[in-house]
Amino acid sequence: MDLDDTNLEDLNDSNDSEDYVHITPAEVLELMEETWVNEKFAPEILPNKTEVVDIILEQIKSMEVNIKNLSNDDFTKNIYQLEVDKLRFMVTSYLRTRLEKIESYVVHILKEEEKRVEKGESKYLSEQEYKFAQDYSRSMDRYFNKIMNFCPNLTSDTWSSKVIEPNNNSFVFMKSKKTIEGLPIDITNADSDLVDIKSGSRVIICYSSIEELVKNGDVNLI
Amino acid sequence: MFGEKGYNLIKELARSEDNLPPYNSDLVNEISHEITKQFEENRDDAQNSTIDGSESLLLNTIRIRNGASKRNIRCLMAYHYNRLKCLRTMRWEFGSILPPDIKANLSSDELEWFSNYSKTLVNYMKSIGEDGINLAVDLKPPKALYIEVQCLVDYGRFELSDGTMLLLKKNSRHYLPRSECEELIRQGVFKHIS
Amino acid sequence: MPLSVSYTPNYYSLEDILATQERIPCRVAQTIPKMGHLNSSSVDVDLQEGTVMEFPLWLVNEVCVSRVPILNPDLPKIYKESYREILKADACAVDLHRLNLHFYELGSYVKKFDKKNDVHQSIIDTFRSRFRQLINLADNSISDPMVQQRLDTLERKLFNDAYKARVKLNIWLEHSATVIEAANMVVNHKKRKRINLEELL
Amino acid sequence: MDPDELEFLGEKSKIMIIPTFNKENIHLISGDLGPFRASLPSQVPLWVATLLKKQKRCKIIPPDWMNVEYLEALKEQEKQTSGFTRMPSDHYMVEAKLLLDCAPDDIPNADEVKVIIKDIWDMRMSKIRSSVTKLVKNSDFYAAVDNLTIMEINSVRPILPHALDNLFRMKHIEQPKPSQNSNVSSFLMSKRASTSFQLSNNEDY
Repeated sequence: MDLDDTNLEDLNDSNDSEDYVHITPAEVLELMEETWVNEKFAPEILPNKTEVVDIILEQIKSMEVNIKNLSNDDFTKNIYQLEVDKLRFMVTSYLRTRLEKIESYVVHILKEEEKRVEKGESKYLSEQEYKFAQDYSRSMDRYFNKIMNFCPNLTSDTWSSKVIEPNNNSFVFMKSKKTIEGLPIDITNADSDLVDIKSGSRVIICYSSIEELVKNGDVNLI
Repeated sequence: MFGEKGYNLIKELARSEDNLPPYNSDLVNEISHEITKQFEENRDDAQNSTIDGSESLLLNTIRIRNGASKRNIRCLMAYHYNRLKCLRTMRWEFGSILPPDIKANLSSDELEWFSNYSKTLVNYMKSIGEDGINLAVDLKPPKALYIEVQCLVDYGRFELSDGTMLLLKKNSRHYLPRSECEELIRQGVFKHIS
Repeated sequence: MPLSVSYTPNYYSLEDILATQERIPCRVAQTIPKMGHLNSSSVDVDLQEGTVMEFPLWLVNEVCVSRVPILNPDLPKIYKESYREILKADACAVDLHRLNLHFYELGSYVKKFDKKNDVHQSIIDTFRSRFRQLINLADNSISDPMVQQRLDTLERKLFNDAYKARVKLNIWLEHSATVIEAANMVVNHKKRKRINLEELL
Repeated sequence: MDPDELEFLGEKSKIMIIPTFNKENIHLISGDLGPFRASLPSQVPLWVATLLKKQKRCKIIPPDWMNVEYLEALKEQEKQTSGFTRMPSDHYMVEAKLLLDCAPDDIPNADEVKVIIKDIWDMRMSKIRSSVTKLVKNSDFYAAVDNLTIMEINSVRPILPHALDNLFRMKHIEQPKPSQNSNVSSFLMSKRASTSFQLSNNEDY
């Protein structure tokens, strides 16, 4: 039952190909796990990792084909199946968490995406999530227009003008992958205390202080 | 005092937690009328306040009413928004078909929103990967492939994905693939026995 | 499955709407024509300058920020010095729930009416002093209803979330396998149905 | 996170087993296992070990630290220090729970091991509770938690982060300014930001 390594080409060919020169399925799995846990604990939506999700889904798919071909008498069939189920749980849990964030902060997220596009940056949402966000936002818009149409002059109190934002000043636990020096613990305060965090160290800290470090992979939320 | 009706509307919703009370169209309409009235009164007073060109005290009146109608609008918006949030959770917990007694508590606009949400969600799930993925299952980390369940209702016939047909009777026990009964457990048809 | 977030008020938040409904003692700074009906103890058409009465916080917030305020708000008495002293002496002994359901939220709003700026520190200190009690309550799963009843809304939410997490952890520690459960709403729906049926009998 | 999700994370810890079967490699997505030769030790993820054990296809070799002697020493160390001892595994509770549950026959003095681990856990829990209380009392918006395992960290969730969230918020809600020199000159200014009553005649007020 050999795995099809060509599945990994997607990842290798993606824009930052230097980051992914040679990556095994096991390493993709590690990435998926980090991505899942980060998303669980980050107050805001993080940049999508569609390429990782897609590889996992492909791996699941090809593994399921293989499993079908195994005899029911082969006790390893259970092991293969359980691994597939575990992966599917991780992927769906990750996608569900993102959907909840998208729904909760849809207006804010779409506005941020617009800014990113203007600046030529890549979107945080995957293509499918972006479509979902737009559909969801439109249906909210339609609904609130109906509710509030008794008074046509109330033009400024619309659904999309009352933005709910995630609280990025939420406290999170993190583990550092490298040594970080001079990190302000309260970015709202210009005279904030600065801290050094050693590689491998675990701390509780305000998310807004480490937002960028989470996104560029220097720290993991735990 | 201004804003009492809006307050009552919100209190009614806040008290009920995840149980959605009947859509209170009477109170919603009363508040809508209050807003329209406040708007009209303010428009009239605004015209009168400029006749003599001085800083009329009527501007105070307008400011108070303006504040009151903003409050009313906020209560209306929050009432409707939080009901939708609850409906959203219901889609995940009951599935796309709601129990009739819950449906009876919804407005027609809410029912429409619910079916739209359902559609949006299904479209999204279909669009993932090559074959789509069902996000309504695999809610917990899997521990075993087969689990024992007890049927809590007379459900009737139930077909497994391999074609096996089961008759689900109240109190009957079954040993089934976890993936095939998770949704029925969530919906209260089965009870998972550890 | 909901996101685990702490309370952060927003436009749609029921909690914030309830908190801003609390009444604030004010002195009317300028006569407000046609608004005499707001003062139930007067039959005047206009609300006269100098009238002292209570207004809901949301209205005060609307009209007291400008250069020429219409209302001059005062601190609600529970945030005044005599109460602050009681909280300072032994915050844990105070029944915050009775003082005000939204003690911290209301306090965070009205502190701007406090010229001396003592309320700001007082509510923070109160929260900090009472936290020990909160965590013990949630952890020991002792159900002292007396202590629980003395929590304000913010503390109550913290307690409830912590308590739920603690119960989950204890179940995990004590039982060999976790079972898949029916959805919350489904369970509650069934319970309510049962109640309704019983009512009919 | 729910404890069963942390268990999920801990289940990939590697465990030594002695299989009772012969089998060539198992090619999992997470990596190859085996080949398995009956009575020759082999390393597998914890979840595979428990699955095989339940099917009576292997014996478990307990992790190095899962014995009375080591744990007694660890417990003593935990008692002596006011801080937190470094635990032998980031998933010690998950490993202990799953292995003691499915393979008590493979772990010498399993009952005693269970009790000591519970003692250590309880001791650490009570230390954690007092550190958390102190942290909030001091309003410290930063703390190192180096020697806490992820299950232990999760035990103070959500209460610790949420308490700090609220404290942080209370601290940062705008403080009163010395003089209320608001630049909002009239309610008409609020027209843009809020309900518009279209008082066009009064724009100059």
